[in-house]
Amino acid sequence: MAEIVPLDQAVRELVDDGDAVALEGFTHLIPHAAGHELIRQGKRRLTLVRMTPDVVYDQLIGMGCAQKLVFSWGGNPGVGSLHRLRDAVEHDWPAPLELEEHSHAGMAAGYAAGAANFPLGLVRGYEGTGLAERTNVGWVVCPFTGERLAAVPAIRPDVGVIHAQQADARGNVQLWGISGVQKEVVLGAKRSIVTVEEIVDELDPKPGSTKLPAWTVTAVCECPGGAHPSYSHGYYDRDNAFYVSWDGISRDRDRFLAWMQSHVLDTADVAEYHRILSGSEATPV
Amino acid sequence: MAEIVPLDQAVRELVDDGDAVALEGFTHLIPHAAGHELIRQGKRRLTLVRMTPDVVYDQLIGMGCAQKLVFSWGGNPGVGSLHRLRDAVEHDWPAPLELEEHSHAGMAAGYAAGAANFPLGLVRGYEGTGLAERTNVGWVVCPFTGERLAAVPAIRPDVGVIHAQQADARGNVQLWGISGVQKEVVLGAKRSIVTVEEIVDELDPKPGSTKLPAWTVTAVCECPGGAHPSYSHGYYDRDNAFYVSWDGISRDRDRFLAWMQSHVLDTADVAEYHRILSGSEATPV
Amino acid sequence: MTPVESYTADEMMSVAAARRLRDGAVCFVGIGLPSRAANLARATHAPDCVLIYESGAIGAKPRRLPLSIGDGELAETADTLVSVPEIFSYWLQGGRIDVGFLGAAQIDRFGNLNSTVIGEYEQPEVRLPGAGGAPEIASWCKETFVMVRQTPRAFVERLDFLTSLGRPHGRHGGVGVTYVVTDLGVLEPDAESGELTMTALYPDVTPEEAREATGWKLRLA
Amino acid sequence: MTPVESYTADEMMSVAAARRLRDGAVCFVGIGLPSRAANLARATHAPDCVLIYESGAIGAKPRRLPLSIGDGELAETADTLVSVPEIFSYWLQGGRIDVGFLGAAQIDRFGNLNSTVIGEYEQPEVRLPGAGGAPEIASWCKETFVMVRQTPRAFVERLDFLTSLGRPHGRHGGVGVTYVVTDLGVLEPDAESGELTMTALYPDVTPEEAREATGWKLRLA
Repeated sequence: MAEIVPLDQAVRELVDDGDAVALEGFTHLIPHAAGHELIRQGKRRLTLVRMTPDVVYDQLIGMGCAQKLVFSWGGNPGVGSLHRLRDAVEHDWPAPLELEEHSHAGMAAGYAAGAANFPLGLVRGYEGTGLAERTNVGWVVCPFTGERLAAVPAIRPDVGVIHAQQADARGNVQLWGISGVQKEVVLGAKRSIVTVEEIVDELDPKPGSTKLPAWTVTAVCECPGGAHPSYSHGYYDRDNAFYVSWDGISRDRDRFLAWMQSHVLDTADVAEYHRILSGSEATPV
Repeated sequence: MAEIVPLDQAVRELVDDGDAVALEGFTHLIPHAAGHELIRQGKRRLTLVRMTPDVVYDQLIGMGCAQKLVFSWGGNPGVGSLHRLRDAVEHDWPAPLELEEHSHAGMAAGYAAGAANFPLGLVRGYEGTGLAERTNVGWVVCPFTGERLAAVPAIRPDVGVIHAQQADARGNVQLWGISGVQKEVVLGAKRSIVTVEEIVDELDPKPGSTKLPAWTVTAVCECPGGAHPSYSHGYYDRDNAFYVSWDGISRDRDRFLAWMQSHVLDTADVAEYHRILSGSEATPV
Repeated sequence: MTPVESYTADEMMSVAAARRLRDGAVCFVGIGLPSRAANLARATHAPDCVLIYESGAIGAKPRRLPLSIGDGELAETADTLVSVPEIFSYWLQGGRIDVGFLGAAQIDRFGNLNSTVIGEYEQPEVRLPGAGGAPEIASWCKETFVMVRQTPRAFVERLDFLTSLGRPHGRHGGVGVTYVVTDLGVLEPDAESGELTMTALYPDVTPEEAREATGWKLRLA
Repeated sequence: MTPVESYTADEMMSVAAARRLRDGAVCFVGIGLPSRAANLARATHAPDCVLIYESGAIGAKPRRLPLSIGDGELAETADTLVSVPEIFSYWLQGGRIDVGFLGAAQIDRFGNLNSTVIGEYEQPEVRLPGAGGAPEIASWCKETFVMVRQTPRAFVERLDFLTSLGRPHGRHGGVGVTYVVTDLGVLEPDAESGELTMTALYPDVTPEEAREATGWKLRLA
């Protein structure tokens, strides 16, 4: 049954050094506040899992939290490269980064398999591509048609982390808008942290919403603005200007470190992060 | 792109003798009006596919439309046996009925595989049961763990038939409440018929609704009351008394035939069916 | 207070099963006795039981007993509704269910169940409804309660068809059948042999009655 | 009316791709040029184009060009939103998409694409974003349009990494790349050999310019 706790407590109690941690949110509801807390607490040797490692993983990788990245597309959407990710892969800075990469379809099948407690997910793909040689993929033969299908391993991280719009006082979670693999990563993980915009008395049903019963979640943490620079449908928009400015901040190691110091390490929580941010260069709106 | 046509036309143009036809609706939104139209048009040698062949398939089987049944649970829910189904299996009346039976999990995996254009679905089950010997099941070995998993063939019927609450004038479909495998059977079928309670100008978003874009559907037919004795969430309740009375009607071959004659063969459409029904013994409310 | 003078077999079975549900248990519930038992538990000592119906209703809190697993009442009171492929993959095979309920036409001494046919498969005397959710409920719920009336026709030496496993342990997620609740009492598997053993008899039921109602040589604990 | 005096390469590429979309086509659209091209088609000759974004937005009708595939504008204007596992299984691998759009860092003469690395995989000169949706878009859309600027660095004799297939025919659902829209013109696969051949050049672009921009011996139809 979900416990409602402060984010720093949830991260301290649920994430260990060396864990496989998946912060999910497909362009929407990306749990940035939780990523920042992992950085503040100096978590190390993490296997970071995420379909689209964007700014949040650029930060974690640049701050030395990651040992391995499992992913399918690593870029700054609509902007360009993730400079910290590239620096780690191309120049081992601040540390070497092991890669396991899939297609989106492969990652999605792996998450669905994880939620269903299956050891593998299937993809009609990979065959003939370079991915088939470079990644963790196997093959099964259909007993009915003889077709060879690609198998990807189920994704069952130690900790699944998502952001959502609402939880109620018992810890039932509701999210709406683009839902990504939010349900799958929580159901497939051994432990889970859900940060939310607000805790309400009663969830009011929203069209197209996804609900996670309290008994499927380990910790719920109230973090208004916790998806920034991503967005929370119905709460605030995507901070496109931030994504653009991240290109400059992250391109240079020193500038990156200075930014992380002032915005993350020197702030106590998501509220302070937003206070600092509102006075900074990062969002020249 | 969906065409909005009368039900009799849709059935005439889209269903051929010998087709595999799946009428779905898991206790809710069961397309009875479409089943009646199949009977009126005297369709023959159908392979009937359905997780829970209840009253609608009892009628089709008793009227000699079926050659084979693919299913997972065949009973009159909360009441008892399906007497026409039993008579066909136990006494070949009115004709022998070939069976392919699965578990619910197997059928659900088969429908999901059909929708995804996969040749097989996976189940962690069947092993050690009598089903494994009696049904169309294969095996695959997980390349990561060595576990043997059951494979069920994808369900890709010639015609998928469902009932839904609403379509708009372009043929976009919306259903809500218990959604069963409604989406999967339409997406997995070569052709599809969707009967609806009403055609509205604009679909208003409902919490938890499933939508099928017009371009995924072949025919949409307005059939108010077309799920009776099943129900349409938000329109009318399940006619529990009818399910109870069906036990008596269906137990005797002659009484069954007389009922089908007066309620289905002698009625032109779902509106006439409801007029006859309101004066008959079938619903002693 | 009036003393309870009499009760039906169904009532007794519902009470006996309900009492064995711990509060907070996540239950996979079918219609009929299981639904009655789980809702009784929810109304008494186990208000936080989570009821999941195979129609996709998760956390249903029906105010009256539903007549079908797809009753609108279940949809309206559920915490969330999911599709049928999802309920059987993410939820049932996902290993999230504590207690599954099953009925059957036949049960053997190891809790294997038959709900498929009486007689030969190809030429059945009685064609039963079939497997439904039973095989995966039996294999993937952490434990299974069986509710069935105790008669020599039902409690058999040898099943006509093996629909679901009584002891899937190791192979799948659950330990299998932990209680068989009948109209005479309750059976539990012996810790060593796994054989179903009568561990409780209702008031006024004799061991002899239980033995006569059982198609194998019944042991009483 | 003022004559159009100049245009950017991006504008020309968007127009060239948009013109090749038939009305009613179901398109799997990425951000940037593909989104611009598909929305241009929808605003002009192909109002019934169906736009599907890999974030799960089906039938999106954005009123302004989205900056990310998960833009709230897409969610708000979509006919329906589905989960990411569903978009890649029921919709993309389901074979429901007519036209997929792809970009890449490298393309070879058969339309194979590289969006993974420049240089050796283990010691890359440039680590690119990776596969994303590309492998299954290339294999499962009925046809694929590639949009990429024509330079010798991009149009290469040999890819550093094969991320997605140019000609998956037979093996999977689609025929593969049918148009490569560049800033110089359009290439199409030769009917017999499958080799990409320049079938259109924009005004003022010479065959010589196209040949110089291509890392293999380019043929012009």
